[in-house]
Amino acid sequence: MTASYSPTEMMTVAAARALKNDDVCFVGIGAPSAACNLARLTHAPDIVLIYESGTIETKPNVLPLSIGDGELCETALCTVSVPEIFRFWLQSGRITTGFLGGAQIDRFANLNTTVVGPYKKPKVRLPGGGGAPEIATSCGRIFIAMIHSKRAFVKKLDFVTSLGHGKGKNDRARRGIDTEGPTKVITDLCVMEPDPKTKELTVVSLHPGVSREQVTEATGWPVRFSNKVAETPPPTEKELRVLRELYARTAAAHGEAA
Amino acid sequence: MTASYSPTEMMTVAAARALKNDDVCFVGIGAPSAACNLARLTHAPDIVLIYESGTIETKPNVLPLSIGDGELCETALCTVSVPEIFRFWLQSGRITTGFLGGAQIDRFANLNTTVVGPYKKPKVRLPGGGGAPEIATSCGRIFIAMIHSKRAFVKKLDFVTSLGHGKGKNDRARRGIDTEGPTKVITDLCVMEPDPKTKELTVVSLHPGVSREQVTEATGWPVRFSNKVAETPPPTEKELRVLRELYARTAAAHGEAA
Amino acid sequence: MADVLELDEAVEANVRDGDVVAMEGFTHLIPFAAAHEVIRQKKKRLTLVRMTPDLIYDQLIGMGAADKLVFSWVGNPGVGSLHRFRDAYENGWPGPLAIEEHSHAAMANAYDAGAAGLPFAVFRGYRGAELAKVNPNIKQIICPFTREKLAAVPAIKLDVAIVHAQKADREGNVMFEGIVGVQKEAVLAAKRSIVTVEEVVDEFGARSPNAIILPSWTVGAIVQVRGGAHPSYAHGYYKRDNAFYKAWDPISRDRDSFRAWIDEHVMRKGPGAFAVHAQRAA
Amino acid sequence: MADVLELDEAVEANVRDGDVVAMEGFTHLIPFAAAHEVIRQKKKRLTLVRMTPDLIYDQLIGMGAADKLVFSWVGNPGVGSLHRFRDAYENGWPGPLAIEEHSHAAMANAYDAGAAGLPFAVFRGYRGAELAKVNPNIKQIICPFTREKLAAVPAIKLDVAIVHAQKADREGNVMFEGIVGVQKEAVLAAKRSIVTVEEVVDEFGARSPNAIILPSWTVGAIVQVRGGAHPSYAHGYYKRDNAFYKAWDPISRDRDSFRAWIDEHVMRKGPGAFAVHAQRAA
Repeated sequence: MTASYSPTEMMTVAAARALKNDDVCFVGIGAPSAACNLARLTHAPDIVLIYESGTIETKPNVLPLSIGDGELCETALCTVSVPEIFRFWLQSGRITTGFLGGAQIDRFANLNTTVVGPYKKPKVRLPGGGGAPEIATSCGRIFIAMIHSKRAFVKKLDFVTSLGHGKGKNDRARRGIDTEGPTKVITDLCVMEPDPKTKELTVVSLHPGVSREQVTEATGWPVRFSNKVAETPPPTEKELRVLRELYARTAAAHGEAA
Repeated sequence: MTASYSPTEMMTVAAARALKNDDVCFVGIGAPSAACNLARLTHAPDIVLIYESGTIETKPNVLPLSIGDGELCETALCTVSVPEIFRFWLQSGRITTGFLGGAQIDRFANLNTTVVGPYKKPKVRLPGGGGAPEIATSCGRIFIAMIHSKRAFVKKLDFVTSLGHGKGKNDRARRGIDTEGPTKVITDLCVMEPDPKTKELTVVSLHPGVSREQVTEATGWPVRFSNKVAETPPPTEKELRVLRELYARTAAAHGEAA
Repeated sequence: MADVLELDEAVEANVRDGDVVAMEGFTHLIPFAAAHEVIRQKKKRLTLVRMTPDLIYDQLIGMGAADKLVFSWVGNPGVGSLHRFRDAYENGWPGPLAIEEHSHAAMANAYDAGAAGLPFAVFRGYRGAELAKVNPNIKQIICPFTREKLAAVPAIKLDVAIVHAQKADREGNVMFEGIVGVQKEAVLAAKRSIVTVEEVVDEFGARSPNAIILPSWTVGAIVQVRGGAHPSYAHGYYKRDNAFYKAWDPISRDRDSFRAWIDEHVMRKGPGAFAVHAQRAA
Repeated sequence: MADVLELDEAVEANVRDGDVVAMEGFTHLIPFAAAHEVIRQKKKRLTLVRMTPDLIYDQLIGMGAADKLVFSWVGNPGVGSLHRFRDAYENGWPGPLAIEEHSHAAMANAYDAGAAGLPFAVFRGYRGAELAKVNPNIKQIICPFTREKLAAVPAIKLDVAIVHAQKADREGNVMFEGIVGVQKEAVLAAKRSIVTVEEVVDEFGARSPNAIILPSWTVGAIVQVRGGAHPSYAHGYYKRDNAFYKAWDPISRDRDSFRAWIDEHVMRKGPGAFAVHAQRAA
């Protein structure tokens, strides 16, 4: 028996589970932060979380609203400058896992957080890459967490902010990039992984109660399913409790100032 | 009336006098350290001394034996890493004055601290450049302090460790270097300055009691004298007292450990 | 040597129309009070450089202070878009705004190169990223030893850097602590600089020998402005006002409500108005 | 995660014949105790990398541990030559020694590049200096924006970094303070590392958020060796033994007196012999 939960909670829990206790994780801005901290507060107490603001081994009690909240520094092992975090910590290749999100993703897990429409005359100007272009290629592997919708899971990106598997197959290797790239895309509907050969994203697990049709409907390309599609185990009571407590602490903390 | 003093004391005092209160000085290893600290303890109390060990605005009470003695760190405004000191502080061009010495100097104030004899099969292997090659070109101007002898003031260097005025005239500018280079060479016999046009070192001031012949005798090339050669004012009682106290404190401190 | 000035004097003496200016602070220590003074003095045609433009540049852009924005992530962190930035960039209101866009790694390296006096920065970046196609200031460079292709961007060179720090001492030395971002690099990469601080103390006192300090001779003007980083925060003094960041979204969505807010909170106020924020517990 | 080991285990597990090894420490925190263990274990054919070779490498070279020395200033600081180095380099005793010589700026940048995972370092250096003619690892690179010619050197990549620090905590994190040199860079540029420390503490306790710390997962082995930096020093623990540096000159001038000294103070001793030096007041 598990309590009822929202699709976003399922996504966060599934993302958290993908992380291991010995991971060194570079936490980009947005949703990934919840998943990383949930992992830390459940099955991966020793996971190392690094934020691009320079905070190393941070253990926030509440989720940061911004990537550089005081909470991150106060609970960190140490805090270094921003040039150092990108040079000595990210670029050097010592991060095992990078966590990204985006406004658009394509079938090869390339991401767009730059513009909707043409770059010089966008329909919507998005925030831009931030740390993503280098996170995407410097970390050992990449997890992506995104809400599943046709607007987001698109046939063709308006702009490639950060590289996933490029044009598929061995495109990363061909470009001289020796990191794995995206190995998991976790949505509120399912978990996708790149096909070992083509590198096209393939549904490997559906969240409880989600049908293949729902995923197909929410994906802007003819989405493939792996031969054996599993059902994602639902959030455990502990996972849900810890996640909700984390959100509750966060809400209280962020509402406090005038 | 001044007390009697040694030629080396005269050299150190003359070198100290060349420094100004608003100088930011990069202090290389060796003799320069005494001159810089004498200046700080006499007419230039606000002079900023930076050592390549990373200590910024250090005010040592005793002279360091090595470039990274604890005294330098304990009396510094702050201490940064060695890559930072060479990148943000030296290379960036914010040092007004660099202080160098060497085993050999030529008429254009190029210095050798690398080898006597051929590089691959030296007669004497000297310590090498350390910070000198970049100090020589990155600081606003360079002062050189050296004991005057034919072995040191040579017609041709065995090796150019750090650039002075190269082959003379506008050689520095021709190489794209926009700093002044050596503007003063202070020895135990005299003070030399580069001729404004040819950049050949020229004696501008003789220390009290030193004859032109002595300087000529101690110099490995036909040394030039400026039209008007001054007499270096002898050390004042205060200069001598402060310098000797500094050496006495230093000797006591360095002898202390077992 | 740094001069200790009033904020209006410091901005007047250091910020000129058309300057390349960075107001830095990575979430932490963002110099809002100084930015408000720049708005009050109606500076124009600035090129504004900042990794994460944030509310501080939304306000400057909305008031027409800038011609150009150089950035790597433009938004209200955790909240959404910067509406004044988007209105300027997408609709040209109150004037057109050019952009030069980079990644964080590129800008962090470019600040570092600026502080180091280098003309450019080398890093392993932009691989497979389309920004390199739309920004001519992103080039490739080849390692002369391994032949690896790396990215190169010009060093950031500033006319003025404006930052906020916790403390200055009477000599004009400045001490930073916590998330230090690229502030030290920005000041060292600038011809002129203004540092607002929470307090000017007689002496820093006991501290790590490796404390992060800018010596007075590297700093232009120092101004004490208590609370001067609000709604950003100052480690050890007061917390980030996350609620204000959320409140900014509706304020800035509309041109009139934005102007009304600026009129009330910037034009009719001075730096003293920030002091109230410093009184909230850290 | 760092393992807390005994010194002999740490050296045995991490240092292999033929390795590229750096034992760093810029005057301060030089890992003498670890070097003595390397001598005791008779490691051979090492490439020794260090900005300022100092007594520590004089001892290793004199005992025949090294094939090659990479350095930027080789001497007994403030005292004179390193006689064992010169005897090896000039006379091939006890074996031939190859050298690769740089400037400090080059090596500092090369360590920085190694820590940053770059293949090479760019800096404004070696202008008019003849080293660039005798060292093929010094090349020129042209800024793609300004066309300025700059120097390039390969990044330092190490098999093993060996450094000394003040403290480690029970988790295996390491804290440095004072003149920190290139130690952090060396460890981050190495495949394996050994850090000897003055003490292992339960927790670092109150400290600056910007304290210089190597997280445990970046460190190989940690060994507590009190006094392990002697005759160098440990800020906050004990002073540099300048008298010993001076005494080294006559000891090392002669092959026999050198060997006798090594026999007595290294071969017949263990790391415990360093503790006495930690007892002198800081």
